[in-house]
Amino acid sequence: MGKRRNQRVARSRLQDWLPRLQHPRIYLQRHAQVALDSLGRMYRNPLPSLMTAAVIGIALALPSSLYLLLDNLHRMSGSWDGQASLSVFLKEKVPAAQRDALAGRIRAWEEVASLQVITPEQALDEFSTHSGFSTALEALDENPLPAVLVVVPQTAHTGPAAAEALQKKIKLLPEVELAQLDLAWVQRLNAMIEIARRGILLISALLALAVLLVIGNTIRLEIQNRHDEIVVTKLIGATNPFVRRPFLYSGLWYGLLGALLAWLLVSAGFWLLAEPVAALAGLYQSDFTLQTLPLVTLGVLLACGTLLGLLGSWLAVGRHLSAIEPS
Amino acid sequence: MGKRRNQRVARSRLQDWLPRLQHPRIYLQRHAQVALDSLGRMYRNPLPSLMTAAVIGIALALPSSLYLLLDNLHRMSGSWDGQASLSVFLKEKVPAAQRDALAGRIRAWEEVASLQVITPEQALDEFSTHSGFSTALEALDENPLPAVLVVVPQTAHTGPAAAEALQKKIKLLPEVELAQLDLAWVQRLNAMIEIARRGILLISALLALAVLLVIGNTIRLEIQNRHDEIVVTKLIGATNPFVRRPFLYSGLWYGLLGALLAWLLVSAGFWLLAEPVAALAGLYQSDFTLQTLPLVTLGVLLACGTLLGLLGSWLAVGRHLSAIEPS
Amino acid sequence: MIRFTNVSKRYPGGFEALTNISFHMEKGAMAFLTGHSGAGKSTLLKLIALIERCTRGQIFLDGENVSDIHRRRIPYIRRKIGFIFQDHHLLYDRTVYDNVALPLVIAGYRHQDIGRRVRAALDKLGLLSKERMYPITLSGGEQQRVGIARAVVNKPMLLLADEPTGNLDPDLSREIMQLFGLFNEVGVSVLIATHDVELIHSMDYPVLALDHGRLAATAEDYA
Amino acid sequence: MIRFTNVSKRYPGGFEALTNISFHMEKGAMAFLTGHSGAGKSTLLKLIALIERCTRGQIFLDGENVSDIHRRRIPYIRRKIGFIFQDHHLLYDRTVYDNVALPLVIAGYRHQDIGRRVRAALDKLGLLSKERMYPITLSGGEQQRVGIARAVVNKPMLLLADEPTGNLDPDLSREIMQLFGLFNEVGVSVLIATHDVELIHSMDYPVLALDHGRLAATAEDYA
Ligand SMILES: Nc1ncnc2c1ncn2[C@@H]1O[C@H](COP(=O)(O)OP(=O)(O)OP(=O)(O)O)[C@@H](O)[C@H]1O
Ligand SMILES: Nc1ncnc2c1ncn2[C@@H]1O[C@H](COP(=O)(O)OP(=O)(O)OP(=O)(O)O)[C@@H](O)[C@H]1O
Ligand SMILES: [Mg+2]
Ligand SMILES: [Mg+2]
Repeated sequence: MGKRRNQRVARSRLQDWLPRLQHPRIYLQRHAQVALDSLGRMYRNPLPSLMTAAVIGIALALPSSLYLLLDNLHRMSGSWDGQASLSVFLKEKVPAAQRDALAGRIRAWEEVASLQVITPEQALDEFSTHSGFSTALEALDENPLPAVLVVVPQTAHTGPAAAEALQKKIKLLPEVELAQLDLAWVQRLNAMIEIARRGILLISALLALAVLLVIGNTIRLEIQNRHDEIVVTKLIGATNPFVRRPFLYSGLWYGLLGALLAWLLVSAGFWLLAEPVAALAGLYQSDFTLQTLPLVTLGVLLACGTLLGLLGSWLAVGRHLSAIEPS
Repeated sequence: MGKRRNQRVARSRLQDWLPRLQHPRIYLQRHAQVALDSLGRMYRNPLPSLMTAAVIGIALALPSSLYLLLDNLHRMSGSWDGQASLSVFLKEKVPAAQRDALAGRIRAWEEVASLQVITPEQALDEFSTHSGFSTALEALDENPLPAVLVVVPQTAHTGPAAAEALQKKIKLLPEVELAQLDLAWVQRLNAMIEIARRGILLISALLALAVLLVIGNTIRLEIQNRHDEIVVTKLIGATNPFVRRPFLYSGLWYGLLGALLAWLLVSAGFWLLAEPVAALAGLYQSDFTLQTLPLVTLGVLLACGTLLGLLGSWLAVGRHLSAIEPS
Repeated sequence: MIRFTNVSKRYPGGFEALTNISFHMEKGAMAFLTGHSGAGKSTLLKLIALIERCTRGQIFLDGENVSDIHRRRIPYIRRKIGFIFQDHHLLYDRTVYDNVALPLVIAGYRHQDIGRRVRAALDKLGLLSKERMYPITLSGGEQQRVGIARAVVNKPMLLLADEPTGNLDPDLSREIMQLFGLFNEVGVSVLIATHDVELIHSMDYPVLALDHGRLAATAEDYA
Repeated sequence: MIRFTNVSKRYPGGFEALTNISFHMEKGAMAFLTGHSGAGKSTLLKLIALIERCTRGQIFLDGENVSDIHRRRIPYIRRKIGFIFQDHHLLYDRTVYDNVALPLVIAGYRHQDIGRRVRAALDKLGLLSKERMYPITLSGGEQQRVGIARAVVNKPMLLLADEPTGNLDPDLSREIMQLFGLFNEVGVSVLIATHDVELIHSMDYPVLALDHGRLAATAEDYA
């Protein structure tokens, strides 16, 4: 009895599904139509749709621009990396030839990225122009300054521990009087980037949440709005996927539109910031400019927007659609 | 005829309004009841209401925390103001007594905030510890360094032009060899703060807009949602203010709730940032700590939230309610 | 109470639902409005309640010319009218009690008065036991009676009923009609649109018959 | 077609709307369902269309026991049934055409077929000229006819009508009933809930009479 019933149920289920299997083109056509319908619905109410998309756009634009800023900061700090270097003071009696040979040896080490030789003459020059002690030093008969090798560690070795190891290794060389490690800058930079990173992570998480909430909320209200329509379509034989589909597409469109707006906003923001950044770079005698927006950002934005849109509407639909049953 | 009609209309208008004038207590009672009703409606759908409030909260939290960060940065940069100073190098032959008298004279100028005398001995000490040239300098028989006066201009005079004027004035003194203006820091700081200020203004504007949009959108969808109810109440004699009121109160509550959430978020964010900031301050040998959240922030947040809420719902109500007329 | 002079109503689409209607219904009178489906019965009632505005002619209500009245005055006019809608127009997220109380809340009655009046109205329509229920859980006829209760709860001067017995069985229909008669006896003017010919004939009230938007028989003689 | 065996329906509130109903209506039959307001007519029709689920007893539809059917199967059952609702249940933001086309869209018909079938249904109900209008601009009776067109457009095996003539004038009511008769003649089973006693008596179909949720007379004899 039970088996026969099951068989019958199975058969009738198959019958229900058969049209879909037989006509995949009609099925796809219907999907395309629903997607267009959802878009059309938004197009017919342009202002509210744009409002929702604008909120999503703003929420997506902020973390992306912050991320891009951090990225640029990183590149900028790259030009400061020279600061995270070792100043190696050679003993006064080391002759120029031996000095250059030593420089060549150290430069070949794998933990060294680059090495710059500052001769005593160069050191005096630089010192007098930068320190304001020029007149004082001019009074000296003899150059009191030693030669200096500025050693920049490989990026892999710039961590405080690695840099200190390099310092120790250099100190052991007989020609070296003193090897000074400028760690302060590295630490400061790390601390700053740590703060920025935490801040941006926090903000990104909050804003991704905001996007989810906005889309979820919009879809929820749209569902409530079309409550009667949902009831009626269910009453005349609509399946749950049929009812769900337009809302999922709505969420997708909102996310996509929001992402596009976000891209526009980020572009505008970068354009606005370009001038003061150039001024700042000028002060640092840096040829640093804000990187133009990479196209990959657009891709990432669109992907994130679409996914968040789908996810938000999926959550809203899951929570609210099943609650609507005709009675 | 026209006049009589006008009189009659005026009379009947008065009649319509009379109950309100006669019973102000009932009128206020009704307001309170609508406000509570709106709140109750939100309370009965806690999740969606919280979602909306959360979005508003996030949108309000970001500019406030950024503003607070800038505020703290400003305070922090205050402790760097010493950098925007003049280094006055005295001629080598100036004796100590004359040097101190000069220092006293300059200190008395009104454009000077403070003055620090660095004797040649102190200069040599400091120079050798900071520059890494200690060994080189130890080799010198005589101290080649002049005395230096570090002059900090009054805050009113730290602007580049004023500071330069002070520099010129000092340069004219016969005892002075050289007066160096350390403007770079001032300019860098100004450029950075300019960027930050622009960024925060932009972000604040965007997020205030986002709050308006979110509230406007929520209220709009709520209006659409209660379309039938609005039609029915209008059909049985509800005035426009009567219909409008619950939505305005909804907007107000959303704004208020959002502001409260924003305050919680800002507090949480500050708590999270406290540690890395302390680490950074340690690196600068600064006793700087993040200022605890001032209570006035809460006040400003609540005010902004409420106002934005009311404004958003006002705009939505204005646009959408009048369009709903029974037919 | 109601005076139409050469009233026409053309809907935005261009369809003329009412053409050149003139009649007069005295204060305290009761009359039926009949006609085929689409004849314009609902349109006529909507013109009186200012739900639609006439495109030609003049409408007087309680002596006031309402054909070009200002939008802001409309709510106050509507409060004098109890309207029973063809499609109920109940609020489905409020209880029967709250639905019936709505006109009183809108008019700003005091809490105590509201309770008393609502219960009285529900009692008259045999709905006291359904007070706490939501309209969606009521049968079609019960919903229609809730609509009637709401229309009469604030003792309007004029009662307009659009197909008030469309969903009621014959017994109940007769009862409701008798109820309207009782209202009429205490001075309320009543105008009922219905297609229930049998019912009309069984009661002795004047009949306004509409045919494709034109008046076939008027209540003038009764006035 | 429809078989009820000892079916009872108790609503969540505790009210028992139907008590111990048993009857059988054969495939291709036509019958009326009557009873006072609140007797349980709508409830019985809702049980058949699985809008409400019975609390006791068993319901067979076209040989299939639907009393404990899985939720996912319900839409496919409903597609076999044309339901004319007491309160129309039209979509007010779509044209008459789109409303009538909805069951075909849901069932996944092809574009061309939809147009042909919808126009045929509208034509039968005298609504072809209102095709592009929105339901809100239609008279009560016209809306009811749109609901009927929507119910018959996908040629269901079973037609359930809840008070289909509540808003129609007597002439139109008779026409609509004759239309149901025509459907029945081409093999559609028809069950009509109505309180229009006159109409029932004028037509020669079996009658199921409900009284406070109990069956007073059955169609068994006809089966
Ligand atoms: N808003 C509107 N826009 C355009 N046409 C309309 C509108 N409202 C009604 N009509 C048309 O006006 C005519 C009269 O409508 P009305 O609702 O007054 O009829 P009725 O007499 O109440 O009919 P029923 O008995 O079916 O309710 C109908 O043909 C209808 O299509
Ligand atoms: N969802 C529900 N919850 C609780 N009670 C309900 C619900 N739906 C209907 N009822 C009750 O069940 C009874 C029968 O309702 P039903 O709608 O079946 O009556 P009906 O015969 O269709 O009446 P009418 O002719 O007035 O439409 C009514 O008393 C009604 O109040
Ligand atoms: Mg009508
Ligand atoms: Mg019913």
